[in-house]
Amino acid sequence: MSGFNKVVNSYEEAMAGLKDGMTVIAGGFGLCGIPENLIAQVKKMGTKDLTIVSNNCGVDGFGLGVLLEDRQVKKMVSSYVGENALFMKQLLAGELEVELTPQGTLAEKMRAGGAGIPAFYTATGYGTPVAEGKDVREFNGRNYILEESITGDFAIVKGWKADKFGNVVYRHTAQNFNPMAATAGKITVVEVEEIVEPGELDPAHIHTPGIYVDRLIVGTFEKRIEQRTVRT
Amino acid sequence: MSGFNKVVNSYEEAMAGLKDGMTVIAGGFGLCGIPENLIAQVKKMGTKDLTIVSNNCGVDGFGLGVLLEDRQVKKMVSSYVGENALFMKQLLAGELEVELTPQGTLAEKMRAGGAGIPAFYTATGYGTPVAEGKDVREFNGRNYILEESITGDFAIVKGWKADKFGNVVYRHTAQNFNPMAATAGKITVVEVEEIVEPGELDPAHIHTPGIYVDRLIVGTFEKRIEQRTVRT
Amino acid sequence: MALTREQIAIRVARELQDGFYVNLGIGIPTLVANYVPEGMEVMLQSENGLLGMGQFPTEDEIDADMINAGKQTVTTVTGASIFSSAESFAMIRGGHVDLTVLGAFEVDTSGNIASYMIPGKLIKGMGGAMDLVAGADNIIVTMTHASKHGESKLLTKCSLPLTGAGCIKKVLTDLAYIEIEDGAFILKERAPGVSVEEIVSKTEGKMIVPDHVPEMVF
Amino acid sequence: MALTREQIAIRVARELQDGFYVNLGIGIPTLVANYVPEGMEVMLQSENGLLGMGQFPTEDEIDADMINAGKQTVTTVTGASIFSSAESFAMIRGGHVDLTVLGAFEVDTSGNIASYMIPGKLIKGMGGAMDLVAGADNIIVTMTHASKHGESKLLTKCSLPLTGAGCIKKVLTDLAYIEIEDGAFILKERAPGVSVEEIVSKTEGKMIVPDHVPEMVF
Repeated sequence: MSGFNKVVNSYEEAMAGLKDGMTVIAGGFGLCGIPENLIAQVKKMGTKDLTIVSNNCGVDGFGLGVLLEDRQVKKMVSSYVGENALFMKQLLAGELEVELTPQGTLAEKMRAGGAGIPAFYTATGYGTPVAEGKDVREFNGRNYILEESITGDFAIVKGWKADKFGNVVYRHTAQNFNPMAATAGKITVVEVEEIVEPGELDPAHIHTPGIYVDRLIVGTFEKRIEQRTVRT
Repeated sequence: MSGFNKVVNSYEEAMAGLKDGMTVIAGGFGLCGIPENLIAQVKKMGTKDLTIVSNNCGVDGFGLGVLLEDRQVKKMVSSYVGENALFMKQLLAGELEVELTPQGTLAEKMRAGGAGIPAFYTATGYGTPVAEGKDVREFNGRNYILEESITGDFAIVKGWKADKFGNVVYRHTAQNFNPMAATAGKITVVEVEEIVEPGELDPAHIHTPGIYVDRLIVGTFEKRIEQRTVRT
Repeated sequence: MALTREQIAIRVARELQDGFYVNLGIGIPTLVANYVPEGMEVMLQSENGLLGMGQFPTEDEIDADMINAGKQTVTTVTGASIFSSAESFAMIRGGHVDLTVLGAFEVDTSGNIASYMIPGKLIKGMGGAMDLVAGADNIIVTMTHASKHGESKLLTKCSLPLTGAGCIKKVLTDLAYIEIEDGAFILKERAPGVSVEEIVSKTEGKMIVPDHVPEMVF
Repeated sequence: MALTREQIAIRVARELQDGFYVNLGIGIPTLVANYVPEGMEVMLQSENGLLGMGQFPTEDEIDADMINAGKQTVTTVTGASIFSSAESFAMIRGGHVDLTVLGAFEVDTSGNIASYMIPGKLIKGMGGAMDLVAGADNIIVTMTHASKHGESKLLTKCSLPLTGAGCIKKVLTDLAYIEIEDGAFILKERAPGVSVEEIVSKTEGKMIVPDHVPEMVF
């Protein structure tokens, strides 16, 4: 790697340095826009006691769900974990910790983490179990709770196209949590479908500027569909 | 106006409802990407006692500077006001109030205002005059100050292209504060160089989604250059 | 007769206005999209990052990268925009969405709502619901008035963990349209053929019954 | 001899590393871009919303919509990205910029910096400077060692309103390169032909002088 060439050539290299007990922030919503191959690499590495920050935990046998099979996950920070039988089983058995976080708060925590904002107030969750132990403060007659930001040792991100500088664009709603995750990793790894020539991406339409990206790899994706709905 | 057609046909209509004492958030950085004609309309209306939130206050005779001529501005919230002799005169004479706000904090205050975040912590300004009277709190061994968000009665924004739905894209660095300003107005007015056909803008590359935009008008712009620098 | 799912959707659709940005939750709320009044345009927000959600795709149009908050494959309408989850919830939290429709397990006379968790039984998570109820000014909760066993879901105090506190003002059940004001349920409309007495008997929280409670017309 | 503006820029440029994202302040810091070592690539961040700032435009290329933080017309390099002020300061505040170079009126042995305001005289504002000094880990302050009247600008305690508290570790003046550590200035290098005695005499704050203080070579 030299200058601004962020491209690495193997998934081993992409996830090099991941260690037991680390925090990994993952992009994706449901199975849409998830870093499939980076997750598979984490499974292959067998790293344990991970804290995973991701809106969901995949499904049984796909996405982040595969990390449950060998009990690699100590704790999940998610807004919705309902699609995963193994998850429920480990959770109810006390083998897995979960920190349920409202979806918008989770997105904002990642953004804040990347943006050097250590904490922010939100009305979301005031008066609910989410507010337990958190500071409450009134602004303009309304109560808000203080939420702290999230950063990770690694962020794993799924993009569509990128140039070697690490400038990334996302496709359709596969964007979701990926741009915020990309800002919040000490080491941010992005896998994409295509690496384009320098200058091909319009500077004004880059979703994730290369400054946030440490490693970039091109992969192939299954893109499993969770709820296939069609009109006739 | 019906459905999602945000287009208005006169600057009178664009700024209708602006009243003495209101807060107006303006996009722009220096003279780049400023809503020239909306500012001119405010001057024409003669509205007084305005609080203007904008990174700068234009120059003598152009941009927000024109609102000083008839003393329409009660207070400026800005990060840098150094390019304007009339501004300095009124400030030193006590005829104008200024709340100097660090540039990044100002951008974040607008974004937070639009995003329903009433306040956030930042290290910016800790230990400086900016911190006076503000809450200090330690996170991970570092001190941060609490900054409250900003919203305006009006936001005035300069875009490049928009469709009738109010989806806006900005051109080059004329983007600057405009996207945040657009989110933070009770009434957000955007003036653009061109209104394009519905469907012409790529949904994944819209800088300001139409949900933030109340009124849209097409104008012509002088685009004065503040520091003309060339290489030979 | 209790309202059908479709009738609930039709009644909610009457709250729509031309030019509204609307977030529809999973289940009955989703059906509201089918009953937008003629000549009116609304734009649907999906909290995973889509404004201007269209209908389901044809087989040919299916795209794994284009889904809604229910993880269903969808399409976009002309004028749509697609953005990050942070931007999506900036819209929601910032109060830019004109109407939010979502389901619930319970609501109470203080405007509290419980919709995401049954302790020891259902631990799926709140998804975007907490942000939606905290961020919106205009929320309609759709739910059945009572459980299958006849237990009221309109309570003096929610028994389940809350999704939001003091944020609900409008509830449409299969029996009635109700507004919450000053610590009471105000009975505004009743389902066709459903008596005020039945509604009151199935409402555990304090209910105020005006002299005239119009019957909904479909 | 005191360093020239160009020599200051050259010395700062030696702190660059291949692949660095760098924010250069107005004035001398801007000159650093001219002395990026051969074979090394850096990318310039301009806080108005540009990563990958290029050289000034030709007459034909001038575009009012393409400026830098000094409001000068500029161009972009291949690999550039353009974004909002909020995104720009997310990069800065979030510590993603590898090196920040900026000027100052005063620094002190506690790492405080004063650079934006002379009360009663100069009230222009801090612009992005407070965010830059608070957000960056790696900051080099460039300044003259003393005022025209010989008053030291390296103090025990800044006399002017602060831009940032406890955030400066590296200072390059026209006389010396200095690091701030444990409440003292450490004299690391001296300008060619400038004596340790001159530097010490022009430094008001506590200065630690190592046995050997190498002379800068140009």
